Amino acid sequence: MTADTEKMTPEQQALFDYLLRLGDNAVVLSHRLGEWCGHAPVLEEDIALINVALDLLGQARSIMTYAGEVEGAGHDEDALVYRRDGFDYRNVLLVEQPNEENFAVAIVRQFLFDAWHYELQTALLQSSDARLAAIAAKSVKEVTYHLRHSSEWMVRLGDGTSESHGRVQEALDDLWRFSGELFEADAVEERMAAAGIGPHPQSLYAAWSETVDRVLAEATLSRPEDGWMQSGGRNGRHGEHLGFILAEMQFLQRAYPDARW
Amino acid sequence: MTADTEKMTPEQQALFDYLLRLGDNAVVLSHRLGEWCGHAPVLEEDIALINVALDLLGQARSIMTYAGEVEGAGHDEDALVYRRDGFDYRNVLLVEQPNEENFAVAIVRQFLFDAWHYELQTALLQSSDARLAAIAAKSVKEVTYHLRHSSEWMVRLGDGTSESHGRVQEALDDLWRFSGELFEADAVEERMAAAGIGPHPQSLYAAWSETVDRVLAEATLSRPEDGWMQSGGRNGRHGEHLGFILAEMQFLQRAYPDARW
Amino acid sequence: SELERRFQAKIDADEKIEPKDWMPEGYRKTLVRQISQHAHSEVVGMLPEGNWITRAPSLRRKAALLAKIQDEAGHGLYLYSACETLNVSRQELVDQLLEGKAKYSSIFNYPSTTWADIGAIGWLVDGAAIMNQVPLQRCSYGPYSRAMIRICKEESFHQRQGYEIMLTLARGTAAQKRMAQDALNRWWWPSLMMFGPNDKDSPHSAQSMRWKIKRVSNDELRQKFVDVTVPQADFLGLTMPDPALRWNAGSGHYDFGEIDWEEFKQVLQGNGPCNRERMRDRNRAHERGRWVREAALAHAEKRRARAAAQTTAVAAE
Amino acid sequence: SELERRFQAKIDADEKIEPKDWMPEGYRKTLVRQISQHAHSEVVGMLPEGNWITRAPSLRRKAALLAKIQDEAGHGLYLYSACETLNVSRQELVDQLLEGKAKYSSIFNYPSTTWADIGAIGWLVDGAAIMNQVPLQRCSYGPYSRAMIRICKEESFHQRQGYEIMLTLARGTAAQKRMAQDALNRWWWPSLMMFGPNDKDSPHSAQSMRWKIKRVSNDELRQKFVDVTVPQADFLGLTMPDPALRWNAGSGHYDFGEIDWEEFKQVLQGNGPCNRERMRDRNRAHERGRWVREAALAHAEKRRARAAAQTTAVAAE
Repeated sequence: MTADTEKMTPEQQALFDYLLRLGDNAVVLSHRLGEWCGHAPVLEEDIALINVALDLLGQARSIMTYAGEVEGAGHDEDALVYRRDGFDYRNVLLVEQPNEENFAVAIVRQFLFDAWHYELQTALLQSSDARLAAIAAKSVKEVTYHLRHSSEWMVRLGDGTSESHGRVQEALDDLWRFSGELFEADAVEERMAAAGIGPHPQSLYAAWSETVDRVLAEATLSRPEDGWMQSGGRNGRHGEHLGFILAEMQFLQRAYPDARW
Repeated sequence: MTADTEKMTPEQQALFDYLLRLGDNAVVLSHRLGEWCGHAPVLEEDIALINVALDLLGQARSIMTYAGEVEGAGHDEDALVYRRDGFDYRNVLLVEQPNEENFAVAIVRQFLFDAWHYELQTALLQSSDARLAAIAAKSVKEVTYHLRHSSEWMVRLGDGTSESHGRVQEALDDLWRFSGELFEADAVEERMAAAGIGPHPQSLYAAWSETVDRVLAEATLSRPEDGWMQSGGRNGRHGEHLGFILAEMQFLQRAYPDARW
Repeated sequence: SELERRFQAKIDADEKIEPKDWMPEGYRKTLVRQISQHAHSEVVGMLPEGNWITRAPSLRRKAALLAKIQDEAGHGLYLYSACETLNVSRQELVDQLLEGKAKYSSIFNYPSTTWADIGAIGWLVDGAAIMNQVPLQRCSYGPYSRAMIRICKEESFHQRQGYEIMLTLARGTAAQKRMAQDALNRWWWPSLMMFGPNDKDSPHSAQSMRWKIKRVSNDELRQKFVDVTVPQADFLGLTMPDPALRWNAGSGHYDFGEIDWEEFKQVLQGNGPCNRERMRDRNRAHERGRWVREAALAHAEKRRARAAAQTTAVAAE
Repeated sequence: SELERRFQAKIDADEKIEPKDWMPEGYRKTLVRQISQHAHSEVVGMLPEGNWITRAPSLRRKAALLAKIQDEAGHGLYLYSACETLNVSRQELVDQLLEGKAKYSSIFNYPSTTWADIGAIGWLVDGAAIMNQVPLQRCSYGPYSRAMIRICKEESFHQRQGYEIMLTLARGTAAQKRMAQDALNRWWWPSLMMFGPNDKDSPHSAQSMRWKIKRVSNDELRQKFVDVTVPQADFLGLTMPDPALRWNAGSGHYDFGEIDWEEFKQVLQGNGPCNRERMRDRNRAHERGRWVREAALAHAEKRRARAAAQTTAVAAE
C-alpha cells in the first residue's frame, strides 16, 4: 500500500501525518511489549506488560480508523497497519528499539515514552479536533497507569540491588539519545499546534523533564547529559530493526492479500 | 502458492516431493548459516560459513529449478522457495533448529547433516535420474569440504577446553533427537529407491554412523543414546521456528507480488 | 479416625472443605498436585499462543489474543494462590516446574505453526479444558471450586473466540480453509488425550471421586467432548481426522477410533515435539528475570527499613 | 638522515617499499592507521549488508550478496595481513576497533533499511571506495599496493552488481522505483563524505602525498566520483538529492552543493544512526566467540604437544 494522498488538502495531509505518528508509536511499542509475552521476569509482569500492550493497541485502532477516514482512500485500521511500508511508518525511533531480552531496556524505553505520552494525551484533551479529544479522554486514564507502572519499576530497579541499578542506568544512558525526537517541531507539528489540534512538541518538554528528574531522583539514577539526539523516525527514516518488526507483523496480510481474518 | 499437482503422475509427484525435500534442506540450512554473517567467532569462520551457505544455496537452485520442471506448473526456483507455505516445506527438522547464537549448535547441526548429506550425494552419483546424478556430481565435492570443515570443528571444540567440550556435548545431546528423521523411509523414499532414483534412506545409516563414531572418538565426545526421535519435517509438520524463517525470507516477494528483482 | 470420618461426611453432604479445616494428607497432596499442574498448564500454555502475538493477522485478532493470554496468566495466579492455601509456596511450585518435577498439560508440547492453530487451540483445547473443569466447579475444596467458577466463565469466552477464528478461516479463501483443516488434523487427537488415560488405566480416580476432587470419569468427559465437537466440525465444513468416527444411534453417542497411547506416553515422558522448547523458554525467562525479582525484593526491603526508621524517629520525638 | 634520504629517493623513483626495508616510523604508523582502518571498514561493512541476507528477494540475489560479503571478509583478512607486515598483530588491531580507538569508514554507521540499500551500497559506496582505492594500487608500500590490486578488481564487480540492482528496481514497479529513489536520497551525501574533508581542511595529506601513500587529493577524487556517478543516476531515471547539482560547461565538471560537514563530524564522533549498533554487534560477536577461539588454540596446542611427544618417542626407538 502506498498512501494515495493526492486528494487531501494540506490541512488533511498534515492531520493524516500527525495521526500516523500517534498511531504508529502505539502499534510499534505494543509490538515490542507483546514480544515479552510468556517471558517476563514474573507472572504479574506478564499481565502488566500485556495490559499496556493492549491499551496501546486499542489507542492505535481508534487513531488508525480516524486516519483512514481523514485520508479518504478507503483504508481501514488493518490496511494502514499491515500494508504500509517501513519508510511510511512515522513512529519515533525510541519505540522501535529492541528488547534485547533485557527488562531494564523495556522499562526505560517505556518510562521515557510514558512520561511524554502522558503530557501529550493530557494536552490532547483540549484538542480542537473533537475526535482526537475523545480518544485522548480514554487514553489519558490508561497512560496515567502506564506512567505509574514504568515509574515504579524505574525506582525499584534503580534503588534495588547494585546489579539492577547498573543495568537500568546503562539502559538509560543508551536510550537517552532517542528522547530528543519526542520534542522536535517540524511543519506537521507546527501546523497542528497552530490549528489547536495538537500541542506544540516543545511545550511538553518542561513537564516531561520534571517527571524524569523526579523519578530518577527517587530511583537514585543519574540523568544523562543531553548529547547528540537521534531522529528521523517521525519522517520515515528508521533504523534496521523496524523492517524485521514489519516482516513479522505484516506477513500473513502480505502472504494472503485476498483473505479476511 | 499452493502446489498444483493435479497433472503429475504418481511417479512425478513422488519425484517432486523428493526434490523438495532435498531442496528445502539446502534452503533452510543455508538460511541458518546466513544468520551468522558478520557474527562468527573469527573472520575466517565468517568466510567458511558463508562458503557452506553459498554451496547449499547453489544446490538448492539447481534442485528447485528441476523440481519446477517436474511439477510442470510454471514455478521457477523463486516461486517454489518464496511463495510456498510452511506446511508445504519438506526439510528435516534438524536444519530449522535455531543458532541460539551458539557456535556449538551450528557446528553440531552441520556435522550431523553433513555426515548424512555426504553419503546421500555420493549415492545420488548413481541415480538413474541423469539430472539428479549431474547435480550430485557437483554437490559431492562441496559436501566433502563441508563434512571436513564441520568434523574439524567437532574435534577442535570437543578436544579443546573443558568449556568447549561441555558446550559441544550439550549441543550434541540436544540435537541428536533430530538425527533419526534423516533415515526414515516412507512411500516417497521407497518409491525413489525402487526406481533407482535415490538411495534407500536406511542404506545410508551404517556409513553415517561410522563417520559419527570416528569423529566423536577423535573429539573425545560421547555418542548420545538413541532415544525417541523427532520427525515430521519431511511431511510438512514443522516446529515453531520455520514460520519465522519464512516470514523473514519471503517477506519481499510476498509484499510485492508483482515485482521482479 | 474420627477426623477422617467427619471429613468424609462433610464431603458426602456436599459441603466445602476450607483451608483451615482438617484434611487428610492424601487429600491435600492430591489437590496440590492437581491444582499446581493446572496452574503450570496456564503458564506454559501462554507460549504456543504467545508465539502468534507478533504475527496476528488483524488488530482485532491481536487484541483478542493478547487479552486471552492475559487471562491465562491471571488463571495461573489464582490457581497458585489456591494452592498456597494448602501450605505450599508458589516458589516451591515454580521450582518443581522448572526442574521438570511437575507436570503440565501435555497438549502444550505441540507446536503452534499456523494462525489456524490459534483458532484450533481455542476451539478444541479450551473446549476440552472446559469439559474437564465444569465439574470441578463443584469440587469439594472451596478455593479450587471458586477459582474454577471464574476460570470456566473466561474459558468459555475463549472457546467461542477460537471457534469464530476457525469459522472465519473455514468460510475464507481456499488457502485459509486448508490452514483450518490442517490445524484440526494436528490438534484433534492431542485434545482427546487431554482427558487422560482410559478409565480402566486410571487407578487414582476412585479415591479422587470419593473425595469429590474428580467428579466425572475420563472416558465420560471425553465422550461428551466428542459428542459436542463433531457437530461443530460439521458446521465448519471440516473433516475430522478419524476414519472410525461415526454416529451410533444405539448408544446415542459418536463412536471414535483408538487414541495413539504410545504418542501420549512419549509426550508425557518429555518426547513431544516441543517439551524441550517449552521448558527451555520457561527456564530462560526465569533466569533472565532473576535480577529483576531480586531488585524488587531488595527495594521492598529498603522501603520497609526506611518506614520502620521513620516510625522509630517519630516515636522518639 | 641518510636512511631517510635513500628511502625518499626510492619512493620518488616509484620503487616499492617492502616489509624488510628500512622506513621512517611516521611512514609505518601512517600506513598501519590507514590499512587497519580499511580492514576494519571491510569487517564492519559486512553488517549493513549482512542485514539483508535472510531477506534477499531472490535466490540469485541472495547468492550474489553472500558472495559479496564473503569477498569483504576476505579483503579484511588480506588487509590485516598487509598490516601485520608492519609489525603489528591482528589481535592488537582488532582490540583497537573493539575498544573504539580505531576508526572505520563512517558510511557503515548508516542503516540499510530497504532492499534498495543493497543496490545503493554497491553502486555508491563501493563506487566511492574504488575511486579512493584505484590510486592506491600505485601506493609506495608493496604489500598494500598488491592487496589493492586484488581488492579493486573484486570491488568493481560488486559495484556493477549494485548498479544492476538499482537498474532492476528503477525499471520495476512504482513501489520499487520509489524504494530506489529513497535509497539514493539517503546514501548520496554520505558517499560524498567518504572522500574525507575538503583539501583545505585535510592537513595530513601533504606528507602522505610525498610518501605516495595517498596519491590523489580528497576533492579531486570526490569530483571524479560525482562526474562519473551523475550520468549513471540519469540513466537510472533517478533524481540526485542535490538541487545545486548542475553541469558546468566551463570547468567540464559537475558543480554540486555543500556537504553537511556537521553531520560528517557527528558520525565520526560516534553519533551516526548506527555507530552504537555496529560496535555492539562486533563486540558481541567477539565475546560470544571467545570460547571458540580459546578452544581452537587449546586444541592446536594439544596437537603440537602430541606430535612432539611422538617425535620424541620415535627418536628414542
